Amino acid sequence: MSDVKTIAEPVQEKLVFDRPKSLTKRGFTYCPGCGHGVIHRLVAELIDEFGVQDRAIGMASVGCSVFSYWFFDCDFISCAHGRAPATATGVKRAHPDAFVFSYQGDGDLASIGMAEIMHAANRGEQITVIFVNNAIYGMTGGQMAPTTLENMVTTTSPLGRDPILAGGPIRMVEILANLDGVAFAARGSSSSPRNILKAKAYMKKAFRSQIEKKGFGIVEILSNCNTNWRKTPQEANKFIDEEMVKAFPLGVYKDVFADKSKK
Amino acid sequence: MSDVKTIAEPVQEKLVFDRPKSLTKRGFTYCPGCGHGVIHRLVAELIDEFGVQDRAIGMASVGCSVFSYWFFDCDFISCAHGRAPATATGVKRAHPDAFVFSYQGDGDLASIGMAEIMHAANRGEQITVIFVNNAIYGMTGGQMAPTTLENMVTTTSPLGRDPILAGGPIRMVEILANLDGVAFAARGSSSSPRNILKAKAYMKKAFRSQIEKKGFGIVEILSNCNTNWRKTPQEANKFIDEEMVKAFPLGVYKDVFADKSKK
Amino acid sequence: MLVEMIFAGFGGQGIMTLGMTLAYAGMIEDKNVAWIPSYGPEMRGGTANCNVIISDDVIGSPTTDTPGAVMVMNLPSFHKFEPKIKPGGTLIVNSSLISDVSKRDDIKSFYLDTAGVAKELGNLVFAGMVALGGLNEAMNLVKTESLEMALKKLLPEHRHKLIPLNVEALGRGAALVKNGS
Amino acid sequence: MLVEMIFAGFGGQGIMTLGMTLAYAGMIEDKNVAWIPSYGPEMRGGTANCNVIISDDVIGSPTTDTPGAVMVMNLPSFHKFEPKIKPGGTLIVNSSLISDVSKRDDIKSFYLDTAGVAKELGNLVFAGMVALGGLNEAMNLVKTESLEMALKKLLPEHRHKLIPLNVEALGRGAALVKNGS
Amino acid sequence: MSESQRELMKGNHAMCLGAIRSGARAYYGYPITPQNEATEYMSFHMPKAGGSFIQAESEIAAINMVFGAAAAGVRAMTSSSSPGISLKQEGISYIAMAELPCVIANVVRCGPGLGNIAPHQGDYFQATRGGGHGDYRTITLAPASVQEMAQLTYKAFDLADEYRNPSLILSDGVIGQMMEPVDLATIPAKDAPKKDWAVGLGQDKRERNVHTTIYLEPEDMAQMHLKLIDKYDRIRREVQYYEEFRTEDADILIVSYGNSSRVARTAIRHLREEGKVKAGMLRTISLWPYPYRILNEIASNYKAILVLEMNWGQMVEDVRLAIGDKTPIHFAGKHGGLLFTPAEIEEFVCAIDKDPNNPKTAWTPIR
Amino acid sequence: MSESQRELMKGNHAMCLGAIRSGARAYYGYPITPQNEATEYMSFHMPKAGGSFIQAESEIAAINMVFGAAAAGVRAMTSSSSPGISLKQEGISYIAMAELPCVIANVVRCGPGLGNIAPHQGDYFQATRGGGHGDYRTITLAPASVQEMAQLTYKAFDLADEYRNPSLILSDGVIGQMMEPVDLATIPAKDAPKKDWAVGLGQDKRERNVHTTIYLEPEDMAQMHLKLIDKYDRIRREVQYYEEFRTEDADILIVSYGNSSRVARTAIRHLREEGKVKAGMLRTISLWPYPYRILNEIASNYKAILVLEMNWGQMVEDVRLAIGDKTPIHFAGKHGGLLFTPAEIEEFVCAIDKDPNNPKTAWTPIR
Amino acid sequence: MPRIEVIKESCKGCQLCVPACPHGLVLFTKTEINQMGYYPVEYVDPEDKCTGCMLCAIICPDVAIRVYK
Amino acid sequence: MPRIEVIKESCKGCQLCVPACPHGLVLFTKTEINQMGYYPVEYVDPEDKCTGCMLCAIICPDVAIRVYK
Ligand SMILES: Cc1ncc(C[n+]2csc(CCOP(=O)(O)OP(=O)(O)O)c2C)c(N)n1
Ligand SMILES: Cc1ncc(C[n+]2csc(CCOP(=O)(O)OP(=O)(O)O)c2C)c(N)n1
Ligand code: SF4
Ligand code: SF4
Ligand code: SF4
Ligand code: SF4
Ligand code: SF4
Ligand code: SF4
Ligand SMILES: [Mg+2]
Ligand SMILES: [Mg+2]
Repeated sequence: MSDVKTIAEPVQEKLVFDRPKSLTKRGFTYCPGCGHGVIHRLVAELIDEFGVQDRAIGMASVGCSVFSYWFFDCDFISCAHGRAPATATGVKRAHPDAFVFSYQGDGDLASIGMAEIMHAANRGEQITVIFVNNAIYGMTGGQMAPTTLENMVTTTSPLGRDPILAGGPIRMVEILANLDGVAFAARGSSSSPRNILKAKAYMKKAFRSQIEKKGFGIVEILSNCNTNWRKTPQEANKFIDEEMVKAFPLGVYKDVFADKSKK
Repeated sequence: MSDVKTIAEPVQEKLVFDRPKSLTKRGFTYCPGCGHGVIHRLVAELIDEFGVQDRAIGMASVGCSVFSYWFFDCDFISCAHGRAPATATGVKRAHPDAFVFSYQGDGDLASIGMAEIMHAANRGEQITVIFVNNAIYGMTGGQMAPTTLENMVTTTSPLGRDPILAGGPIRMVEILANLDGVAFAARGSSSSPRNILKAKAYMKKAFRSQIEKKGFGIVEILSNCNTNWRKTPQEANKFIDEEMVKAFPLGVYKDVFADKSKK
Repeated sequence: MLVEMIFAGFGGQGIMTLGMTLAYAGMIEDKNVAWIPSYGPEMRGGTANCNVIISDDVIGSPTTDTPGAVMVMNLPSFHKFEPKIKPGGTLIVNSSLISDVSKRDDIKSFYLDTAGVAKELGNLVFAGMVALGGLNEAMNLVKTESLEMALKKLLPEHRHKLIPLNVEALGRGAALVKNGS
Repeated sequence: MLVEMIFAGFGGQGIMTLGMTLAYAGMIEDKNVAWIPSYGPEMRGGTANCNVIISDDVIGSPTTDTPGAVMVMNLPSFHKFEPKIKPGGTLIVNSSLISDVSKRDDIKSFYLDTAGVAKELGNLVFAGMVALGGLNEAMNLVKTESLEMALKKLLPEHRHKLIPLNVEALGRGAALVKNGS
Repeated sequence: MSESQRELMKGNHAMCLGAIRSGARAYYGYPITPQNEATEYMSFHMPKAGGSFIQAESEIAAINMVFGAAAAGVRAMTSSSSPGISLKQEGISYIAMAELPCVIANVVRCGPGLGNIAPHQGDYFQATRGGGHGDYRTITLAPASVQEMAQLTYKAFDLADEYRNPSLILSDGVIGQMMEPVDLATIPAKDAPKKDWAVGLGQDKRERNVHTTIYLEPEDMAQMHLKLIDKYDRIRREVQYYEEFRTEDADILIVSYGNSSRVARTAIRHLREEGKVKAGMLRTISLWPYPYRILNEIASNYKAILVLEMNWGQMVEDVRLAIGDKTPIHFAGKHGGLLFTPAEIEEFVCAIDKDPNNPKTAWTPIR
Repeated sequence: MSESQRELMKGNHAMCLGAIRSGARAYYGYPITPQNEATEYMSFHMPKAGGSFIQAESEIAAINMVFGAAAAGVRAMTSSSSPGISLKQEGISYIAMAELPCVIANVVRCGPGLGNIAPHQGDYFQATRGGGHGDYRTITLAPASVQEMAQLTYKAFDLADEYRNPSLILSDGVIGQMMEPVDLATIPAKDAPKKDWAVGLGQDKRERNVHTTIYLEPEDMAQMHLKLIDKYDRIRREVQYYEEFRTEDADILIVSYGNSSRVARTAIRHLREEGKVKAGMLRTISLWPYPYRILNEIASNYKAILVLEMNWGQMVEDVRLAIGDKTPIHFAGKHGGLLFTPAEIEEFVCAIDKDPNNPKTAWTPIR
Repeated sequence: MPRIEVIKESCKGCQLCVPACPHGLVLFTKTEINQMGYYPVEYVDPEDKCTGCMLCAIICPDVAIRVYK
Repeated sequence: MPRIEVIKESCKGCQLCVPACPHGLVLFTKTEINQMGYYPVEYVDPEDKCTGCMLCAIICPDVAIRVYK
């Protein structure tokens, strides 16, 4: 209903940052300050930007993000622990024009799901993997993950992760970048606005890999689990920047778009 | 019993090549010309040379070598398909002074057993892995393996392995060499006497890795499955030298002994 | 004797440990005891509560929907558990955080300013012990020495120096109940 | 009618296909048929054999220990299966490779120089068909046309030009039996 | 001579043919003897039919690919043999809970462990009681011939869709590898039904579809359980398949399925031809739901029941559940991957016929 | 006041304590709620006891590590909860076939699928019928208290060694996470027995030891089967554990186990205190072997039997197997991870007591 | 005029936005509790210093900040 | 004098040793069949050319060759 307008009409204010359309109205159930929220938003923004919401199908993994289908406003499957890449494969082969992504934690992807991620990548499945590495099993209460740093104390490495008995942190994108089926592989971080923007740029390429049918795309994002790290969110993000990146260097490990020498 | 000696006693003839002591008397049940036989002999020779027969414990995997415990004269466990590295871990932790090795095919190690080999390697288990890559599932009758070459015809890639749908051959030692727990990783071949001697030298280092407690050692050996490749043994070995090595370059990928800069 | 109790409050109020302390003390007195946590569906944040049972007989059901006593440390817990108390049962209310009052006349209710007492003892962490002291007094469950021994078992060595203050808190809580606050 | 047969020989003798051809021909004549392979424990090399059943009735057990007919193409198979034939049954022996002779007088035995005939037809591969022709004649199982149709179904297109020679081999085998060789 | 629609096929091939003709357009599997012919057949024929084939990295990956394809609305199948089926148990439990239709074929070999590749019936409990965790059931059909391999697989897809539940085909190495005629006319090619609950494209024109198996609140989960129980009860009433053979006038009733039922058929013919014992057979085709109703109805018509299984006694429990104390139950097992012989069965039947109530030979769970 | 040997412990901790005191020196596990306390406890205490702890990469790796440790002669254990136990099925089948002793603990959550982390009894069939492939059984003990978590785990290792067979501990989220006193005197620390069949060092002084599960020749495999069957029959005769509660004079017999049996105990007390019904209970402690003998013996003493399970009817089949048509069977299930309440049970019992033979309310497999 | 809006019911008081703002315009004042039981931050910008740089919004894990320009 | 010995009962006639010998001393003569049903190769060295280089033995998958020096 148009009302009588005041004479001095203000300059139209523009909403330049708001909740992306591809997120439902439901508030995240993550702990305050948890990186999952930021990463969810980035994924949703990209779904919006690429205009694929009506053909996006997400694979929730088992971890704190098990309920990510509560938050993403598109078709979803809640997969068995570690098996999201296999389930995504079944979906993508059925709907080659869908935008299929999995959202997986480090326990899910790098521990129990090692075989499935390696083989989906090697097959060059046209899917996009968002890999949230918080160096710990968040959902189950802070056990050691394959990505846990050396000497880091967790509930199952009470004296610190001993590399002699339990190995060291496993670097998934470096490993995956070796596989021919992988079009894009990079590692970003959710620890600061600057890193978040960079991570989003990486994710954008992983999206493009699928949409342009170049192959498998994965972005690992270092994320805080402030609760199980027993730190404040701010301390936790600082820990990412100061400690975690030493074991997990940020950057692009494979880029089908950059590497022009590749066919 | 000393007998009367002939006057012109001949120069004592020396047996310079014979069946190693660590092989049982049982003849191999492999197809004529199959690479498994050569590789068995090398393992047994090294067990003899290192003098570890009385503390060697082998893990048979599931594949044509499932009965390798018929041939190796030491304690053995016949493991579930793909899980030999996990079972080896259980054994080695129980007997840290034992010499524990797994003998695995490419289907076993690189397909179903991907997670177990990656994590045993990452933990730096003090075990030695003999990885027989014949680019096919021998035992089950010639299905595609993760190591099958592009366009190679198998019973489950009847039109040739299509890298778009099925991915390309997966290079395990390159991947494993990335992991900190790995002390030695190399790829040899059983296709010629020269390659066999080189392969043995590699295996020797993988033995040493364990015996000197440097960490996980793996040697991948390209091997023929002449039966399922539908070639004569000689053609099959030629195929290794001319085709297979292109996808699987021979050489050392990690060597804790060479790399002096490493601690 | 069979007493089924619910302890409820916020996540950070030490509810679980209070329940354990009581259960431990019961065990020390050779009673049958059971303690069982019940978190909300999301493990972190929100309310936490536990069931404690003390009995002369072998304990059957480890949980109860009709507790003989309830100790509530925050408002949502008050609303949730106050109606469930068995007729004749006991309600201990942390009046420092809960201003509501029970309207039931078939139960005995005690309103303890646990925070007030705790502050007097120098630290808010003692609030729970005050409530526990009150509950123990109201229900006549275990001896204070047993609770003290339980604390010795449950607290890590470096916190043993706090035990006297905890015992004091128990006593102050008991006193509040005895004096019918 | 219920005929249970065993075909046995070396791996490379085409035993499996011979059995399938007969089963297929039986099916063409609207009979109930079953074919079942039985490899040695090690799949490669060694002996191969299969069971073929042709019946007017629904077929029960797909295997048999007391076959009504046995066709043996090599010596180990002769030793293994000759004793199992049902009294009154039939034995077809590939005398080109087997010099032994059955001592049983409760069965009908035929010794066919399959290799000899096959060589006359220009190729040793026809030896099996000669034996099959003999078996079919001895047991009076199916029409030759049915076997020919079966071959059309079973052989890949590029080998169809060999069908006339195969049919000839069947006939030669039948003739050997008819002439009581 | 009728140029019929019959084809001589291997059981494993017939099964796959039945799947493709029923509209299956996704197959994900991993090689294992004695079902390799299935994976091999699918690697060629599934793409030819416009469907998707992947040799998965493992049985676990395969079942989870099926999970995805089923959620995407495609008729999807996986097959394996015993050890591989064990590995799929978690996935099957998920698919059952998500109420997604699919078909899982177990060409049973002889376990436990690696065992051997000979036929066996040792996976009956796993199939009928749900080897995975939680309270779920899978419709389980047991073909006894190559024709049935095609037909029951075809049917299994229909049942799976009708009830939104996984179906299992339980066969064995013999039935998988033998050749028999298949009447193609009985399995006309058709398109799979469209599923409006499937994930996929065009979400702007509908509500979004979500498939999950997690219900954190016990109250919500209980609702799901009641929904499942209700469905299972419906299936139990509606799906009880069996075949009677010479039961009309029999004194001894054999109960058997699959492979062993074929040998029993031969034995029954012999016994009757030789005028020894009037035996008959109830061959159970659906193993879950088990045909309890008919068995209970007819049990008292017989002097005794003989349960035949190639294991040490699994289905025999279902027979006892069905008939309680009505009729004495006897059991004959077969081990190691060996097949029953007709002669063995005949001997059992004769012995039982002589002394049907002998507590020494009768089967009982009580030790 | 006795300064007894009693300690207040969580069920999951008590279980691990029982394991270590029984001489277990290897634990391999993967986190999953509600058994995380076990893995966490072992990560600290197992190395302290001189044993080996690994957080495995998956449940599958864990069970195969246990396979190795057991073959190496060490008392070895893994624990998990429902979905993780499904993943272990192949491995369990291997270990059973290799006749190796070990203990597997399932702190059951509510399935199928991801379900939730509340207690449930839906894995009964999986545990007692062997969720893996082939004809094998695992000794299955169901603790109902924290004390029993310690004691039965301790016992499970002894049974495993005695019979060279895997043992299962079947508990649930409540029993795993509740605290009760444990009398440490009942589980004295001891050394595990030496095993001369184990792989290991010193092969120059003995025959080599080989553990395998493959027997390609059906005849050989059949020998193995007969050996296993013989062993299982021995176990079935020798291991039937149960507890009777107020059965002497009861009219209605409740049959239950674990968690539900505790609530039943409270209900029985109430019913008797209030003079309503004389109910009693047979609590089954060994679930495989099931205590068929006692149940069959006493069944006819009661007007009716009420089976209580937190599922939709699994153990009830064992009750039917035990007693056939002797006594009417009734069933009450509980779903979603909710616990029974005493009041509910009391209501059931009263209804049954009034009309024990009502075919409408009685349980039957027949639909 | 650039400005932000804190959606109080979405904010969990994690305070990551506080140091993110180059002008210190987001404050953890602990003045009110929202329905989830958290103290939402407050946007305090009396001098209209906000540049609409969005740094606060970008770091916010709960999409609790809207930015206007 | 270096020489080799072919263990006839171990040899599967795969013929890998034949081209391996630099002096052509191992021949696939198809003269006899062993118990496994294979034609074992024969060592034919009338001129004592064998150097004991072991190449034939190294390539042999069935340890069917012994080498003496
Ligand atoms: C088969 C199986 N094993 C174990 C679990 C228990 N589980 C749930 S989440 C989780 C780990 C999650 O860690 P991660 O993937 O790193 O996600 P985060 O919570 O840290 O985001 C585990 C082990 C399960 N649900 N299923
Ligand atoms: C769980 C399971 N899946 C599948 C099989 C069947 N299987 C036996 S061997 C084998 C593959 C062997 O291939 P590879 O490891 O390459 O060994 P090779 O025979 O080529 O030496 C498979 C799939 C099995 N035994 N167990
Ligand atoms: S537990 Fe860790 S990962 Fe999970 S929501 Fe909380 S902070 Fe995030
Ligand atoms: S099938 Fe292949 S791998 Fe197996 S024994 Fe024969 S040649 Fe060797
Ligand atoms: S938009 Fe920039 S300037 Fe404005 S409040 Fe946020 S961080 Fe501060
Ligand atoms: S970052 Fe978001 S959730 Fe955290 S305090 Fe700021 S506005 Fe609130
Ligand atoms: S040892 Fe050398 S020279 Fe002698 S036969 Fe062998 S390959 Fe020939
Ligand atoms: S390489 Fe060995 S097995 Fe092969 S032909 Fe020569 S001697 Fe015989
Ligand atoms: Mg994580
Ligand atoms: Mg291979």
